[in-house]
Amino acid sequence: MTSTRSLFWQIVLLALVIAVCVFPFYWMVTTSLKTQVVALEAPPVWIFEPTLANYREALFDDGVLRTLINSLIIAVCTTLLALVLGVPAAFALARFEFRGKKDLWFWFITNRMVSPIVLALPFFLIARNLDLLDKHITLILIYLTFNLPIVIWIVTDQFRGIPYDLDEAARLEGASQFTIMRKICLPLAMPGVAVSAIFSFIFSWNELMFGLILTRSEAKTAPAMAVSFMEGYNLPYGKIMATSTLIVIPVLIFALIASKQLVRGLTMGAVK
Amino acid sequence: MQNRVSKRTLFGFIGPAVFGLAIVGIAPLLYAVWTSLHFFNLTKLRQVEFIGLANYWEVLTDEVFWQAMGRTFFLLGTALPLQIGLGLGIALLLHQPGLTLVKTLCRLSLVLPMATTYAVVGLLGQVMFNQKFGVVNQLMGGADINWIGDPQNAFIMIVFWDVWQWTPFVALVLLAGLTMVPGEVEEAARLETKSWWVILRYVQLPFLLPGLTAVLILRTADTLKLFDMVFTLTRGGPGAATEFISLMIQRVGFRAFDQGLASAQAVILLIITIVLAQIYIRLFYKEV
Amino acid sequence: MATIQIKGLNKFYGATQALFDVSLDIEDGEFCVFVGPSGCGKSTLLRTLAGLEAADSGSITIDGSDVTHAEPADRKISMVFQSYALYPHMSVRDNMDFGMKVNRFDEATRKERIAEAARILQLEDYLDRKPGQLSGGQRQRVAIGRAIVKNPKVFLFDEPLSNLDAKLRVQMRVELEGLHRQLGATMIYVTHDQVEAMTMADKIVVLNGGRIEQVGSPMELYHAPVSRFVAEFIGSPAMNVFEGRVTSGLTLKPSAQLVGCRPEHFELLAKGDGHIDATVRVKERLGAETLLYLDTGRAQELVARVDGDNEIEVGAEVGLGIPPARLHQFDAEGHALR
Amino acid sequence: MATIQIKGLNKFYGATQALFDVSLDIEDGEFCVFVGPSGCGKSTLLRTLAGLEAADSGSITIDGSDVTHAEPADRKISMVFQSYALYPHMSVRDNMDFGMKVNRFDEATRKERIAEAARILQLEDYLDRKPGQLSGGQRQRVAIGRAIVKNPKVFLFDEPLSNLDAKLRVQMRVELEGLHRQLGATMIYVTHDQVEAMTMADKIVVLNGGRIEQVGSPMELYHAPVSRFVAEFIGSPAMNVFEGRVTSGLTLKPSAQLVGCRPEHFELLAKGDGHIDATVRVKERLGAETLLYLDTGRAQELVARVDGDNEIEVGAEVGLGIPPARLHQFDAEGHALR
Amino acid sequence: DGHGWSLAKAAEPYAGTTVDVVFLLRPGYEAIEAMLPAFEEETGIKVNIIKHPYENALGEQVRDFVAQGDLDIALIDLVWIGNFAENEWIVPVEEIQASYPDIIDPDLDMDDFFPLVLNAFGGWNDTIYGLPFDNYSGLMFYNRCMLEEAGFDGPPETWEELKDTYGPALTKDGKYAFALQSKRNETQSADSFARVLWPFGGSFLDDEFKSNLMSEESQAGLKFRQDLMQYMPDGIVAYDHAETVNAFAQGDVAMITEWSAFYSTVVSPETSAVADCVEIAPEPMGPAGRKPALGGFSLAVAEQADDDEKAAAWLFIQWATSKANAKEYLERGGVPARQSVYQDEGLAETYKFIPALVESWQDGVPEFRPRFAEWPEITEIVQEWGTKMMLGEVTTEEGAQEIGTRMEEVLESAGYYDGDKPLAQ
Ligand SMILES: Nc1ncnc2c1ncn2[C@@H]1O[C@H](COP(=O)(O)OP(=O)(O)OP(=O)(O)O)[C@@H](O)[C@H]1O
Ligand SMILES: Nc1ncnc2c1ncn2[C@@H]1O[C@H](COP(=O)(O)OP(=O)(O)OP(=O)(O)O)[C@@H](O)[C@H]1O
Ligand SMILES: [Mg+2]
Ligand SMILES: [Mg+2]
Repeated sequence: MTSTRSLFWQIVLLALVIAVCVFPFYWMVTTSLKTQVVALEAPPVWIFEPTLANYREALFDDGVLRTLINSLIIAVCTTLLALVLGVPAAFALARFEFRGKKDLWFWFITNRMVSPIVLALPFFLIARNLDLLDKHITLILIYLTFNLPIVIWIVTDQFRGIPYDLDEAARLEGASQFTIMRKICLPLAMPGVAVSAIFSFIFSWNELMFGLILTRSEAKTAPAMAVSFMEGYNLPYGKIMATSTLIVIPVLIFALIASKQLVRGLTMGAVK
Repeated sequence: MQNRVSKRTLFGFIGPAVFGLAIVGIAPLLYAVWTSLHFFNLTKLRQVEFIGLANYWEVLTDEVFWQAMGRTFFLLGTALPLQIGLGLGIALLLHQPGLTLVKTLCRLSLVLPMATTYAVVGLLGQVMFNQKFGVVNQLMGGADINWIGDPQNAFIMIVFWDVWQWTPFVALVLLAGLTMVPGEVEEAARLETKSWWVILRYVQLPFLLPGLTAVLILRTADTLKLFDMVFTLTRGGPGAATEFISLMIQRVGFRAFDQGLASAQAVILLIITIVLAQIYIRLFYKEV
Repeated sequence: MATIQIKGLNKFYGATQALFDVSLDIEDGEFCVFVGPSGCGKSTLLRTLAGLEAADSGSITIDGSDVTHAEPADRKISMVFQSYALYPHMSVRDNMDFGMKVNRFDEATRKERIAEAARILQLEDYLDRKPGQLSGGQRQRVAIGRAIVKNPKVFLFDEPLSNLDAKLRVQMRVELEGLHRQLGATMIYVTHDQVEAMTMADKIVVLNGGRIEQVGSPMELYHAPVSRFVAEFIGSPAMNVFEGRVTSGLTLKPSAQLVGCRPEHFELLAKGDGHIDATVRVKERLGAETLLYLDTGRAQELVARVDGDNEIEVGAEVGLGIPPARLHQFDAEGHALR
Repeated sequence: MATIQIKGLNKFYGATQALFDVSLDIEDGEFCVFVGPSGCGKSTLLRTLAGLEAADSGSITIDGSDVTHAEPADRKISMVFQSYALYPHMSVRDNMDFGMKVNRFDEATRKERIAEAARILQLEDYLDRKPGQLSGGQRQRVAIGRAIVKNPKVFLFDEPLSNLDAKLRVQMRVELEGLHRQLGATMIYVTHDQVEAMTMADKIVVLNGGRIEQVGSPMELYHAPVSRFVAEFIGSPAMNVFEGRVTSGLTLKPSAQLVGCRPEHFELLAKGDGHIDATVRVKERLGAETLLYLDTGRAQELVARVDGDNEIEVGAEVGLGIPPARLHQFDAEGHALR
Repeated sequence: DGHGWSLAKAAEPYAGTTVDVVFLLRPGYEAIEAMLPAFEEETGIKVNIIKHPYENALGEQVRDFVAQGDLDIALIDLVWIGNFAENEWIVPVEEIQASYPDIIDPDLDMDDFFPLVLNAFGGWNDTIYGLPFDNYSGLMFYNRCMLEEAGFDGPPETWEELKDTYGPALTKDGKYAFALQSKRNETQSADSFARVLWPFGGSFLDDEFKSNLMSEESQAGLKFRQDLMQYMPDGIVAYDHAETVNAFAQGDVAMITEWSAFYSTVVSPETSAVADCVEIAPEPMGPAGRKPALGGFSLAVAEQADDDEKAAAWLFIQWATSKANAKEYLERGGVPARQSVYQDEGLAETYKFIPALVESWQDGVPEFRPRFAEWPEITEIVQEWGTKMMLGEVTTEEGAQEIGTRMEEVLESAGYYDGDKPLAQ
């Protein structure tokens, strides 16, 4: 029952949303193609001769490429680890009866709320003692503190939405709980798993504080790299935006691929 | 349904996660609690001594701490309603039937802000909101607004970016909630009333509550943790206009190196977050 | 109370057409039932009437005013959904109250109508429960209560009983009939259960593939179906329809290809005495009656319905007689021949 | 193939007791149906048999071995759920294959059994579809197929047809009966549809409030219910049960408080000629038969079931005769008197 | 050479050693980085450079030293020296000389460093730990063209003159007379707050280490800054070095007081629109004299390094700050602290900042910012309340009072007031 007029307004509003979402990204990309002189022109110019110099410089002279690879390794590994640890826990929270279940759930979620600033220094000192500074594994582990809760939160909810009949049917056929999880419930919880994977990836990829404090060069992450250009002395805007673009692109591709699952997986239904 | 499994099975499933989180989460946290009870300045490690709750006392009586806290909650109180309001609007828009192509495009573009690295948002903010060569002033018809250097404007700018980055998340969560409303229930309501507001308030809202609670918890926790974007955009300035609680803790702990005090601040912050989360769950979360 | 005129309604879902040129008049206070196989467009027609779907062409008039483009809320109709569609978070009382509240009925009227509906539907004890705490039958009654309190001109029901168990279905059916008598409202009722259709309807509309196949009273449809489709659709077990040439001793119209006889109309005779011979293959005793599954030696099996006490044994050979008044004849396209 | 003995089974859900001292023997190859109103414990009994719920006391023996504490998978049973519980992400083939695969059956056996089940259930054309692409009846058959391939000693069905529409239900009922004949397996079947119970069962177990009310063949239950509860539960429409003293001319046992007569057993006589007088209030024509709702001037309404062609009019006054063989008598507690 | 000492030979035992050092993203560091291959080739020592912006460099190093990490060389801003020395994270030069006599360059010539610079950047409590490496002095950069246009034929001599005469004349048409970087980070405390304190006779601390910010002189300076703000661009409290230099380079601001290190930026046509108009002068004088800002870094050997690393680290420091390399360093954009290099008259032609620089290094205030271990805490306090002051959120008195109280708390708990610690800054 939608009239043409309301349809028109819908399109206008949707276009507005799209524009607001996309514009900063567009500006970032165009700025990254500007030389410093063009970038500083006031008022800003929209049409100019693009240059890839910023990218060349960032990637090859400043080692952004290396940090991107580091970030990729870390984000992928921590996401996988969070899934491997979190999915079974979510299954147990959704399917098993045991005492203290709600408290356990809340404790998991609580970890998401701890400020990295609290954990950073203790973790730094511990990592130092274990000779784990500037290693990928350190970040992979510490990122669990915010990824695992997200995985458990979203996936528990998805598991709860799967009819319990299916478990029983499988149990009657002799499937173990592990088989039930892997073969029956996990495929059906895929939207949630995908969403939690996206978020884990995004959160890990974007993380700055731990990256700054726990790495130096070998495992330096891309956001830490981007921030390191921020010397108060002469801001290379083009290069910073080029680095930023390089940082955003991979996670964007990943998120766009999985965006179909986003809505189905984000029901966040059962907070209890 | 009843599913009591053996202790061994149960442990097999939750053990690894509990163990993993205990190591990476609890150990440093306990360490932080330990430091918070000591005079613990990184540059004066020879003088470490147990001082009981003195750090906590100092935090609780420190005007600046509470100012930062107040500022943080003011940000939460400004940005979160905007995010929920706009997010709800977008979710409702996307929930309407028809216009599949535009909506798919819109859903895809919603992913953009979410995926943008927080630190990058701050850097981008510096470029776009620059008084002279920033595109924002240009788009506002050549306005000459000093965004970064003016306390009020800087705060508005932070709100803008926070809203830009997180409204899509809220929108998608709420959209997921809307799709949970059984079609026939919504139609039953449409037979009673033409008002979309009535339908939203009385029929759809209950289905949105779980998602909203999740949003409240996550956004509150994240705002209390908010650091990267502000750090790269204003560093808490000008003055203390955008010095939110996490920037303050970072300043105390990593710039003034008073880890004891910073830990006490962080522990208090964590307690506040947890209490708030519990309140949200009690207050808003109702099972449909 | 209202009359309804539907004229030349067409409805498309994307490229597929769900309704083809549907025209139909429904009298004031009539109980009209839409039947038809799954996917024939019953729900679509009902929802188009309600305004939940927009008609692509044609018009709908309720009580003299054209509502083809009116909002659902403006059509003064109530609808009961197959899934009940109760608001899960509201109590029974609030479920019924909601429509009146948003339409700003005054407090006293609201209270009174809820009390009245609760009385009629025997829901007094459950007013403060949530739908989740009710049994299927009770939920169904709440859904009906929600429809009643609006005092609508027209009630629409979309398979309201299909989620109930057999016993409850019978009970609710009787209740609904009582309600119709009591309120005297125009009711349109969708079902694919023809027992429901037969017992409740003043008028049955048989839909098939988006088209109206036949409109008539239950007994018209039972006794004089216009097509093989209607003949087989109405009645349970279904009418036996088979090739005319396997019978002997029947006078058939020249173009008759197929003949039909309802299970309850066969006469069980000795072998050779009837129009077809058959062997009892399965005997299904339902208590009050017994079904015989009969093997004629052809692909097609016939069903006869006999008394519960019938003593015939499996394996017995019988002759089936078809009383001429009970014989149905169809041409090659399935049109009934009169 | 297996016999089943249940002895003194008790089952609690927290504080509420769902089964009270249930004892029952089921023969090898028998088709046993559990019936009873909603919440009476049918599913609970079935699930306890399957091992999905643990019994609190009592024992279960399948084929001579005590399985009271055995794992579900070790009981050699298959179960078909009301909701089918098909794995939505697996094809029909994989659904059937799953159980065999986790039990490490060899490839050849698995292929063969799936082929066999698909043949029996006419699912050959659908093996590669997902459940979402199947109709209700087809899904039902897949669920059965999944049960068959395990080659179980016992089949359990929990209201397997209740999600199907009336037409399909009849069809599947016949298919299931055929399957039972074909496989000769012991089958336990839960339903609250007594038409299903009557037509399919070798033995019916009537449950009421967690207790077994009566066990017997369908005709035993129909003709000789041991209690008012069974009498009213079996048969549709339900048996008319009313106070004995409203009748005249019947010889009742001394302790008989209530008498009963099924709707189909009333004789319609002239007013004053029968055992009770009544007025026809509503006439419900179902085609093959007609139901008369009769007002006796007391609170209780009676139902009589007559031929589809019966010409009696609404408002007519009649006398109802109860043939002595059709008379049921109950004492004050509802126990049948013989 | 004549002494028979050569870098290659001295480094022989340490070839293959890697030394880790934190560098900033500034011209002086880029200069050394460009020169580094020669060193590595000659010595076989590998120098692993970890780059950080200034704002992160201290935290990074503190954590590393606390954790007994990998850094073999400390990069020390003059305000950090007390901290590093008191924690014994760095090795005194004399100790190196005693332990590793073979690697000391006979041409080291410590006396050739500007004494002020050597003592302030590398010395603490009469002990020299580090050698001055990246050295700044506050200078006045002015746009000759703009000044001439407004009728001035030279820069202001005093701060008063700058405000009262140059200010009104140069602030118009969206252009401003002056810009003072005042962002809430080290620029606020070092470049802005301290810059107005000293020339007006004020200081952070008095002789008892109590706050001196409420003194008439200190207040005069702080009030002067408030008054001067009308001739500065809006939002000056958000101006870091980059914004300030940029505003000057774009011709929007006529004068800035900035570090010598920015010279190359403002005179390069690539980054400056006013390259031809740039002139350099010493900072203006206040009632108490010139007292220009003083800043810069030294490199010192880290205590946590092992023996080989210490030696290698010293070799690198010695090489990077050597007399011999000073000229190349200067030409590549660095600012050496060697007196000898500035004797070359020709250089002063090319690098216009040299006379002003040399002059300011004759009589700077070493404790321009106190260099004790508490500075990191105190600078945070100054940054916070200094900016609030500028924004008018508090008056100069209130702000100074607040800073004073908090500063004294820090010093109190550090033990200065009960005689536990000598009053060294
Ligand atoms: N939203 C829709 N989009 C596309 N096609 C639809 C939609 N709703 C119904 N249809 C199609 O329209 C036709 C009629 O559907 P409708 O729901 O009216 O059937 P029905 O008679 O109510 O069937 P049932 O007895 O199964 O409820 C079907 O072919 C169906 O597939
Ligand atoms: N998981 C459970 N927890 C608590 N009580 C339960 C549970 N399952 C069943 N019950 C209770 O046990 C009793 C028997 O339930 P059961 O499901 O066996 O009934 P049923 O005969 O199968 O009913 P229906 O015909 O509605 O399926 C009911 O009173 C029910 O409320
Ligand atoms: Mg329908
Ligand atoms: Mg049940």
